[in-house]
Amino acid sequence: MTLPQNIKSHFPIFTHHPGLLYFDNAATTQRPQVVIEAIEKFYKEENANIHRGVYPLSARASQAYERVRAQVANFIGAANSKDVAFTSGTTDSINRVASGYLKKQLEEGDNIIISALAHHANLIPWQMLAEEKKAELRVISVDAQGNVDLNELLKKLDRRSRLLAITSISNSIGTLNPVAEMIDLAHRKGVPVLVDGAQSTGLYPLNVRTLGADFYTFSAHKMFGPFGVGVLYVRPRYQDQIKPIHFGGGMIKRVQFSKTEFLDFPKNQEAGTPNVAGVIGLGAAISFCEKLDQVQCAKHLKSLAAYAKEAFASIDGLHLVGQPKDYGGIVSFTMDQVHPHDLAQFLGEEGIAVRAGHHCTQPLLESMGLAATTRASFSIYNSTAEIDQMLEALKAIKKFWE
Amino acid sequence: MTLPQNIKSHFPIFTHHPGLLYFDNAATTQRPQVVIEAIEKFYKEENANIHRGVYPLSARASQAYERVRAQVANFIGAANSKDVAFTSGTTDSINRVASGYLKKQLEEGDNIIISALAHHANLIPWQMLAEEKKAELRVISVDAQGNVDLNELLKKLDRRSRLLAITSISNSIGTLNPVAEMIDLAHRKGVPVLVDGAQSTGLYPLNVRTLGADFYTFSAHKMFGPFGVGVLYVRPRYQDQIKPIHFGGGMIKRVQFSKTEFLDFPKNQEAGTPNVAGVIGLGAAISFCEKLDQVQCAKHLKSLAAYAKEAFASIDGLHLVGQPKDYGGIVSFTMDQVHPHDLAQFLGEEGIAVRAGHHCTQPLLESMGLAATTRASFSIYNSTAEIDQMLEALKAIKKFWE
Amino acid sequence: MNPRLKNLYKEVILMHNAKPFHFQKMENEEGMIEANNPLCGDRFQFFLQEENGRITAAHFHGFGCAISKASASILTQKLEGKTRLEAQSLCAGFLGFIEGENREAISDQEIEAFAAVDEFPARKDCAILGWKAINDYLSK
Amino acid sequence: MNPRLKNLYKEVILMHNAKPFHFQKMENEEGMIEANNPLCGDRFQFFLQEENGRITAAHFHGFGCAISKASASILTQKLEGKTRLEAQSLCAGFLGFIEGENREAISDQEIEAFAAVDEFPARKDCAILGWKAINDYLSK
Ligand SMILES: Cc1ncc(COP(=O)(O)O)c(C=O)c1O
Ligand SMILES: Cc1ncc(COP(=O)(O)O)c(C=O)c1O
Repeated sequence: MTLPQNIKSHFPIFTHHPGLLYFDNAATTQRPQVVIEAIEKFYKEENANIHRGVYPLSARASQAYERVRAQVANFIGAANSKDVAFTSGTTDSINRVASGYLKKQLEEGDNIIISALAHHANLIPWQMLAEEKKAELRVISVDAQGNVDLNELLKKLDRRSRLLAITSISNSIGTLNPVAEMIDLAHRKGVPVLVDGAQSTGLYPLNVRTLGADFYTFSAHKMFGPFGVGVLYVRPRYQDQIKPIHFGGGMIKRVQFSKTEFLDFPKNQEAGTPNVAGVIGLGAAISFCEKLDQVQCAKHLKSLAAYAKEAFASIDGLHLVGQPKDYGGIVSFTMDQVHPHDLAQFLGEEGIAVRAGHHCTQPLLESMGLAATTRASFSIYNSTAEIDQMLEALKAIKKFWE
Repeated sequence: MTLPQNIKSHFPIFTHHPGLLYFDNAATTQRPQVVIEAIEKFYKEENANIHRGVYPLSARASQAYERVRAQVANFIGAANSKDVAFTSGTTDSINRVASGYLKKQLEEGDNIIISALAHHANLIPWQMLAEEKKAELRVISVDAQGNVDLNELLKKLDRRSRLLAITSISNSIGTLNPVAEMIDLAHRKGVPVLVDGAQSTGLYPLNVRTLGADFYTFSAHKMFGPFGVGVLYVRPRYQDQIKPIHFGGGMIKRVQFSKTEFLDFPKNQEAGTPNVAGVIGLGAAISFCEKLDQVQCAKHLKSLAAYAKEAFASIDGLHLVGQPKDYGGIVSFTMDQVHPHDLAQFLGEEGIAVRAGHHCTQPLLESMGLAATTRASFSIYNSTAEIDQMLEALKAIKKFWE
Repeated sequence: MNPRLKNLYKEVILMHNAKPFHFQKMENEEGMIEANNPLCGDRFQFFLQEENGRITAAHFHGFGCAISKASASILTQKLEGKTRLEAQSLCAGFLGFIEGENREAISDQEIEAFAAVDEFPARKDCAILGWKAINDYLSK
Repeated sequence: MNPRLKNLYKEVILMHNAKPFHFQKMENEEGMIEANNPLCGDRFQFFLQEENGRITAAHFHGFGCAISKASASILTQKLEGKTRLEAQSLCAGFLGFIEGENREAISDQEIEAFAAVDEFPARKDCAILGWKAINDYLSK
């Protein structure tokens, strides 16, 4: 399946809403039939808790759960399924690295480096930690087009840098970052790197090992999988150093009232009953993505964004926000006289789903003098014909507000 | 619906496995059709992220999500939907109280009180915190029958007690604790109480306000809802004191690179994209439970346990583990010469799903000189006829191993 | 235009959005009241001048959608001349109105324009943004 | 009895479970090796006596299911008389066997009995409990 014409037919939402132009994929994608069915089938035919149940349903559920771990590892290019922990999402994954790993490493006077493109999930955890530890949060700024400045990164990296946390694709303005180069720069100074892959995983080529990521995080719900499941990949050399921050069943070697010994990564990250059905759903989503050609998908998304940028910019008074050199399928803009929310409301009434707001990147927008934008974000089921429709809607809205 | 005869027909798993005797409800219950359908329908027809999307799908998803919050509040007897935060499960909820609330309160020399019945999720978080803060973890022991000793509780409570953390029903040996009395004793000394309601919520009468719980936690998956969703109720007077321990989108008032202001409880607990479909599923599970008569359900579970205890104890060499005065639908036992795992394996092959192990209560079992038990835990779809079948299977197994 | 939308974006709202009343940043920082919708980043500042328990002048400034801006404009206009108690009752009345209460009792055309948010619950927060902030301020 | 179960609980396993080889707690604490399955609470201690790089005696003790106990018993029996290197190769061979490797090459009836865990993957951990611990110990 390399972007077949009938891709939309795999997604039941479009059967129920034939007119829907779904351009809010950066917030969450739609789910294909195979993912919905996998979850349904699990609950109807295979449901049981895992954790060493010996009766057949539980034994099979445990196996299926671990099979998805291996599948994830293989999909992202990890060497071993043991490198992959299941979490409840990107936000959860990043917070675990902040509180479970970096907190123990960080001393007064150290610094953490992020970029101005950071989603709040890849900003606030570091900010809170820096504050607690009297460390410094260094922010690599972006230029007027929305590109990060590698020279600035180089200047900010020093002996006291303890982590570089970056984003594969800005969910707010679409910048596709030179992640491999950034990792290379950091590694030369011995600084580990966390990559927030929320916006790219699934539809972009990925191999965490050739990329060199030390920590890699993403959410199932942004790659056709269910809500409530995420992944934290940790490079083997850091696995001993990431401690659990949540405690409960399923993660222990031995518990006494006086002390507890924990299992190793990744099991030590999975306290409590895991989201078994969610993990099964993630497995189905990965199977779906495995059938796609990621090089093709990335191209498709970029070409949709390029097409939309050109089309929308033709409207007088419409301003693209961010014109980065390289980008994913995300276009942010403002329109004179029309607040982004009003714009999104008008588009919504036309069956066009876009998001308005700060997209959890408030400081980035503030640095651009903005409080909010309207954002269209594309996925594999979107087309230039849909963008044409949105263009017409934008023109009509502009007319109304004039 | 007060335990109608056809209750099993609501649960598709029994259609697919007509012979299944599912006695592992303490680990996770089965899901009724209405819950599975609610999730499926959401993904097929209503799927969108929440957080202030203005287009119709997102606006409706946001409303549905908040409606479940109100439904939960009403179901557990909270005054206001603002008293309820969604988490990923009981384990998550308890950890939030430990790291987000108690950590700030606890000083060297203070103490935290738990009971020996505690599930690891209601033990390790307090143990780790006590260790970090040089505080004391006090454990109320249980008598040979598995009852907690209220006199001991009274003795352990003192001026330095900062929290009492208790369990409504022991998932391991079934003890139904006198939670209201225990809360009363603690409150008289000004000590707040966390109730782990994982094993009772849904099928037992509950009103958190008349109960007086200061923190109340439970998991959707143990009350017919989906995996990956839980609830943390916090009594209004403590809401200002429970700080977020996870940071990300959706929980902020304002973010700058230099500092962040957070929203109030419960929003400050819900960083990142929530498990929207999971919360919708929890709503359907609560609707299902609302149609049940909780007094009846509690009676039914107790009578099943009483029946099973009498039946199983009639087997020579079979020993009930725990004979508490009051109990839920949980029966734990050992059989001479047969290890609990082997026993569970044999039962499993007969289509009888029971769990073997320490049930995440390792110190409790150790104090009874045991490493593991076999446990049968009942729900509304189980019957005495099923228990009769299990009795026959147990007899056959005993014979084989002699 | 879609009739549902037309109902939401009534003339009165569009007008107040385009030409908001006393839309101006003021100096008196101590009397400034922030109204802030964290989810969308909208933010207004209100500046009240009070004399003998009566609001003698009201201004506002900031950034927000048409619904929140128009509603802030109408609020500002109505605040002028009111005592604190009257202002509180005004705000409480509006907040109730948005929640669907007392619909018959209100016969103010400008306020009635906001009844349309019933159909757009996601926009309720926009409609009440300023009113809630002023109400909280006056209740303190 | 169900034939699948019969296949898992073969005569040889039941026998070793009922009458385990050298099932005895020993004094030599320094030579003690712990094997521990955290998920079920099963735990064995192995006690090896070594002389000139050769295991002269092996004992074990503890609590575990029939599969893990029988497999520990067979392991203990086989360890005696082996050099460290031979013992390591023995363990590695068994661990591989359980994962489905080299099935034809092995013609030891006691080891072959464990092929049945293929059908009960949840019990693989039981079968390898002791072998993995000894292998880890010898590899250090
Ligand atoms: C009494 C009790 N507390 C806490 C938990 C933990 O719940 P969860 O695994 O859903 O987080 C469980 C279930 O495993 C339980 O039975
Ligand atoms: C770049 C980026 N990082 C992190 C996140 C947070 O992901 P989640 O909300 O699934 O935890 C998102 C999505 O909101 C995102 O777009």
